Amino acid sequence: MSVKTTTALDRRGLSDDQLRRLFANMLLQRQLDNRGFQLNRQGKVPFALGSEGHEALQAGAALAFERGKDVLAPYYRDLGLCLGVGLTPYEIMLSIFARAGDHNGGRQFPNHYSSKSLGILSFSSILAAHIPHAVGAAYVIAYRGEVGRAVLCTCGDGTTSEGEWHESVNFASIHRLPVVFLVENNLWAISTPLSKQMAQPEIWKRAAGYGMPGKRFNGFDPIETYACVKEALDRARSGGGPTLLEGMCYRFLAHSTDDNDMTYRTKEEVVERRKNDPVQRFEALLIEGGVMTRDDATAMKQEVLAQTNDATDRAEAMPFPQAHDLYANVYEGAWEPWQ
Amino acid sequence: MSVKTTTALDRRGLSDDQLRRLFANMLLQRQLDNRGFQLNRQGKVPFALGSEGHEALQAGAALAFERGKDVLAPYYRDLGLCLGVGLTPYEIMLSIFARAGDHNGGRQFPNHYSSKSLGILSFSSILAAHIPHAVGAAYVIAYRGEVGRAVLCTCGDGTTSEGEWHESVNFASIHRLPVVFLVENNLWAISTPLSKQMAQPEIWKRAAGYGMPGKRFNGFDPIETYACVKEALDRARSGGGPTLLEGMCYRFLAHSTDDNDMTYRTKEEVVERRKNDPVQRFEALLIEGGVMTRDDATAMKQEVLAQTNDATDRAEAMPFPQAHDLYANVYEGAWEPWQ
Amino acid sequence: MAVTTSDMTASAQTMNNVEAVRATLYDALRSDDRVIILGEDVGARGNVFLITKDFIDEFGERRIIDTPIAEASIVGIAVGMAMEGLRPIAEIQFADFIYPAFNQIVGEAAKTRYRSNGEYTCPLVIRTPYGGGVRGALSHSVSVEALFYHVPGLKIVAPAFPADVKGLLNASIDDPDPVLFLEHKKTYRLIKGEVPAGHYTIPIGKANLLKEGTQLSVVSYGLYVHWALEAANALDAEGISVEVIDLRSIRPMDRGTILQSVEKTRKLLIVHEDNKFGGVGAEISAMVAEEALFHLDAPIRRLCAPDVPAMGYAETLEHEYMSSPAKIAAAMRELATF
Amino acid sequence: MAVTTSDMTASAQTMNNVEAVRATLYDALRSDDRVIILGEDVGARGNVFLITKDFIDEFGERRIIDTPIAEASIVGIAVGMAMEGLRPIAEIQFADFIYPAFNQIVGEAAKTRYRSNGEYTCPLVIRTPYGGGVRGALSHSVSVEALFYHVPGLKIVAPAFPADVKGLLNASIDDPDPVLFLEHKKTYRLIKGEVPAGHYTIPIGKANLLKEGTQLSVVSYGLYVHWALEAANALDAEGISVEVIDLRSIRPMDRGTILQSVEKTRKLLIVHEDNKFGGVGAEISAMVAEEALFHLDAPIRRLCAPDVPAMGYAETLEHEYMSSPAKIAAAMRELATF
Ligand SMILES: Cc1ncc(C[n+]2csc(CCOP(=O)(O)OP(=O)(O)O)c2C)c(N)n1
Ligand SMILES: Cc1ncc(C[n+]2csc(CCOP(=O)(O)OP(=O)(O)O)c2C)c(N)n1
Ligand SMILES: [Mg+2]
Ligand SMILES: [Mg+2]
Repeated sequence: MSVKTTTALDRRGLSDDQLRRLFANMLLQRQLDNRGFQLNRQGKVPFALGSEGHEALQAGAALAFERGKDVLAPYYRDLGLCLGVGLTPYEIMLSIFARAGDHNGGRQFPNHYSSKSLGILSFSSILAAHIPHAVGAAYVIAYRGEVGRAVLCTCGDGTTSEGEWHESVNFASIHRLPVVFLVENNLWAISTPLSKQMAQPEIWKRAAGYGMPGKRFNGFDPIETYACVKEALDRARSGGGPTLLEGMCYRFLAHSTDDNDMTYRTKEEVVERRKNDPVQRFEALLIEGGVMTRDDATAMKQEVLAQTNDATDRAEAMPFPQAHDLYANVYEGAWEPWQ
Repeated sequence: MSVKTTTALDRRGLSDDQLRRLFANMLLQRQLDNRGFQLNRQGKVPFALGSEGHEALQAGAALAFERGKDVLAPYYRDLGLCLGVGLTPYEIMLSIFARAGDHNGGRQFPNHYSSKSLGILSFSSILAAHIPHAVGAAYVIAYRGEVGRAVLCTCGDGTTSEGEWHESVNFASIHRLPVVFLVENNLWAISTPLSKQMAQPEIWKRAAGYGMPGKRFNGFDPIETYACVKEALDRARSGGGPTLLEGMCYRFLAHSTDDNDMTYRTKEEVVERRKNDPVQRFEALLIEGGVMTRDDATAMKQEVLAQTNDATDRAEAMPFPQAHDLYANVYEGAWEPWQ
Repeated sequence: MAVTTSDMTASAQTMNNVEAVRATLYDALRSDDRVIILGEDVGARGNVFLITKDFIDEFGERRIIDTPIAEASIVGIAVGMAMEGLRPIAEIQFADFIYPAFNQIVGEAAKTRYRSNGEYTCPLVIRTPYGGGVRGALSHSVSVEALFYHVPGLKIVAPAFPADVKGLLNASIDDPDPVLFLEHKKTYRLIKGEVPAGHYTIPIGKANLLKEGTQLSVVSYGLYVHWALEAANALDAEGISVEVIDLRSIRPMDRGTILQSVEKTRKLLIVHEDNKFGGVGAEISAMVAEEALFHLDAPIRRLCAPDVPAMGYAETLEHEYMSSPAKIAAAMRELATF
Repeated sequence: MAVTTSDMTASAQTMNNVEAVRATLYDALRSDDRVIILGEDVGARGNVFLITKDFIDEFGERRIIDTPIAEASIVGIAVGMAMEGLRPIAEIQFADFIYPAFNQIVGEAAKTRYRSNGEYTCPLVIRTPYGGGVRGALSHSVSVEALFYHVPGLKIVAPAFPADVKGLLNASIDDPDPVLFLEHKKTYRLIKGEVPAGHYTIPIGKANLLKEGTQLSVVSYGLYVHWALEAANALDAEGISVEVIDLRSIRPMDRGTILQSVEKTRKLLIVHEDNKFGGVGAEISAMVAEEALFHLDAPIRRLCAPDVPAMGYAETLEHEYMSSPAKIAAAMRELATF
């Protein structure tokens, strides 16, 4: 299945306000993405990684997430998802600039989102290593009998090849845990196309082997995404067990500022995919559908730009972590290996 | 699917001689199994592990294997398979007694079959760790363009839960490698029932998720086993890629001499399963089908007992490895970490 | 709470190491419902050494989890549980099977607190039986401490006596950070001792001076502590006075106890079952060579396994690989008379 | 074939370390069709440092394999290939991602020959970029040598100069046993040097005496060798004469070169980027404390990273974690004047 083009607004019960929030999230993602790359080109930060092409998928999924209840186990491509569940542009910028106030204290690369108060689990750069953590978190919810809570766990298509992915999905299924495995299938893993990642290209079809429901959806459509993720989360929240979801999208940018995608894919491929740019398309749909006017859209863009500028300036003005911060939080308290 | 009872001989083109070879293998397995446990009870060896219940499956699979061409990547439960591809009772006994002439030099537990000349890969006790080796071996066959060769790789049901199983099956499928993954599903992994190993009980159904054919068969029927394994191996040998096979059987004995299965399953369950004992059943079928007489069967049993006695005596008479053998074969040549 | 003499006398019980692990786990399960156990065959089978026997009946399937055979996820799922507030105790059936979980232990558990700058923590215990002398062959005999002790963020303990097993297991369960808890399987039923009643902890990172002596300091842990003690006691008769230290904790390690002893005896012998190159003894020796070089009257000696991948199944091979009280006594004698 | 001066003059070329790895791999692929490369993004992308750029066009998809993201199987499949007669070179994209492959490296590759008593062998090279100073943050900066150097059956090399990269990579590919080949990523483009033409090998297990000196021996490897050399050269001006040894190989290590140097200078400083406790420096120190204690005029010093899980992404944190020529010079000065 290639990503379909949505032709008319099917709002699936979403209010104008919710639809605008979806759009605002998508705009903010793109703006912050651009900012990271800009700052990198300006030599202000050594590294940036963008999520262009994942905006609709992540905005839709975030809308299905219940703040203050659900747990999110994201991966580095999840800017929009993390914004959607409550991280602020300022927090994003602190991490891009590696400033002291960053959740990770400037220790991790940017895009390693984490916030205990928002229920965003901390993860490392080791692909798939967070999937068992998500399952453990779901176990805790089930163990405590907390109906109405679930874990949303994301990863890329390439990450499903890791053994830890298999082990975790299998365990979740055995215990019917409240967790939704959402694969953001952008068809690439750095330079490795899906065809070199697996022999048959439909990840959702693995669900049957684990005895859980699986579903593929158009991740360029935030509303369809919302509906699919909500259905799966609701099932999880009410004791119905895990689901494997596959959201089809595309990675418009190179993997990161360290990558040159023109070494392994053609400009034409990217241009072709860009024709279905989910942000532009959703904008058009909302305007056609009367949810907002062209002027509203312009105002939102300006607002998002202002937010981004403000976040950038405030974050850049913050101090770096101090050298002695290197020694904190190895253990609780001060432990040396030789006591 | 529970294991079916075969009611009449359907020889699927096998000659009398082949059918008798199947039966002889099954008898030999059982006899050698018993011997290991006996020796353990006599205090002559500290450990034994049996394959009762897997005889038909392994005899059938071994018959489909082409000696001198195919590669076998077995696991510790594969006594019959390894006998079937050429290991001798004497070699088995050398390993049970941990004598010097053992292929592994008395380093590994018994049941860690290996023979380079027979194409039996060496494996460790770490479950699933041999699966990628089998895939690597299959890659070499494909790389060299050796049509007509394939790898037969076995493991238990529980072992499919390991991440390395997933990674390996996935890779084999992407490259359409000449390998057959044969899962010997005996419903238990030590004390862990299949229901705690996976949510849906049909392992072969995972094949679709990898884009390869999958099939389940009655592993209490050596002829059905032979046909299924042969079909899959033939496909692999002729460039048709890998297959996931699931042979249903049962573990009649405790996991090993270190296990007491009555702590986690009932005597009734085992007795019930024993009613379909594949060895007795096959004997009856061959006699009914006129392939051999009751006297033939008795003679074969005597022959197998004689073989086992002879192997036992000869192996027991062999010397232990020498203390200095501990230092050999760490590297090629003599290397110390401090040179 | 540390061990006190009054606890000792109150209603101490004689146990072996298996019983000490079992009793401690049982008490933890009773007293704190955040404690759960997960691993292979820990349920109806009650673990392959019967350590968790009947626990599943009393505490149920939700707290005593028979996992699939998948070590990476056993630890990884426990990490997630720990991040969300439970106190999981993950079991690796044999230490030899810990390799597939290496990523989750070293890359994840040990770094959870650090990488989140303290927002998330990982109060996790990973228990596993290790060591040889039980005809465990190539893959049921390894020592794994040296593969992990280099890793900041992790703690490692390896008690040798039942009372230490209890005190250190309690400390590990209470600990807010991940602890690798190593149980020498040869000592499981071999070693018996008094175990104080009630809840107590022994601080992680504190060695135990088992026997005082004047001519030589011997540092060891696990099974070989018992053999070192046996050897040292035998040498008393020869007029050789050996001090014996049981490390108990491998990370952190107890600098003070070692240095104090070495500064007194001026000679150091390190004894461990694991192979030598890069083993735990290397760090001990290096620390002493850095801190107390001029107190030494003899080279620092390490008596360790040969640098081969494993002991074999054959008795001859196992015997050659393992040390013995006699071999340890010989090394003591040699160094004492240096 | 070892490096000879005639090779050196023949048609040596100036290369950086990336180019040296690339050229050596290229020659190996050309000259032996048992050599294949597998790893993530080694195909069209040509590896993330462009080491294998265009190889896939010349050698095809069968020899340059873009694997799925699954490190355990990258190594595990390579083990199977090696057992069946190929000479696979497996790449782990960054050393930080080697943890999931730990089982296949330590449990399988390192034990293949041993457990089959020599029937099967595992001629496998595992290449991976490691080390910091490149703003690689917590998970793209680690040193992994100490997690593996304890393991019998494995060899480990960590060359610092382009000529050594080529000679040791050739030796690794030719080696009949598994070799972990560590490439310091900060040196990739930073370090340039003459590389002899033609096929030659440098023996695994031989250190290189880079600079002679009389007052102090310094042992290092990887990036820090360059800094140690820089510091030592600077100290010449102060009248402090420092001898610098580049280990090059970590397992096996070169006892003779180290002992000879220490016996001459009577002082030893070990410098490495990896954290201290249980690091490679521990074994070096312990060996010297065992073999040459009475030749020492000062305690053995180890200058290593602090015992924290990783350097951070923020420049301040990376800077604090890493050493520098100045810090190394200070440690040299202090020890020389002890
Ligand atoms: C264990 C591990 N292996 C390799 C990498 C290097 N790496 C980082 S991102 C990436 C590609 C991931 O692809 P995918 O899962 O499809 O996610 P996407 O980036 O496409 O969103 C790779 C190979 C890593 N971080 N961790
Ligand atoms: C990595 C690893 N984990 C655990 C074990 C311990 N173990 C040995 S056999 C076994 C059960 C295997 O069950 P299954 O795969 O179904 O094979 P069966 O014994 O039933 O034939 C376990 C858990 C091991 N050897 N290796
Ligand atoms: Mg992707
Ligand atoms: Mg089984």
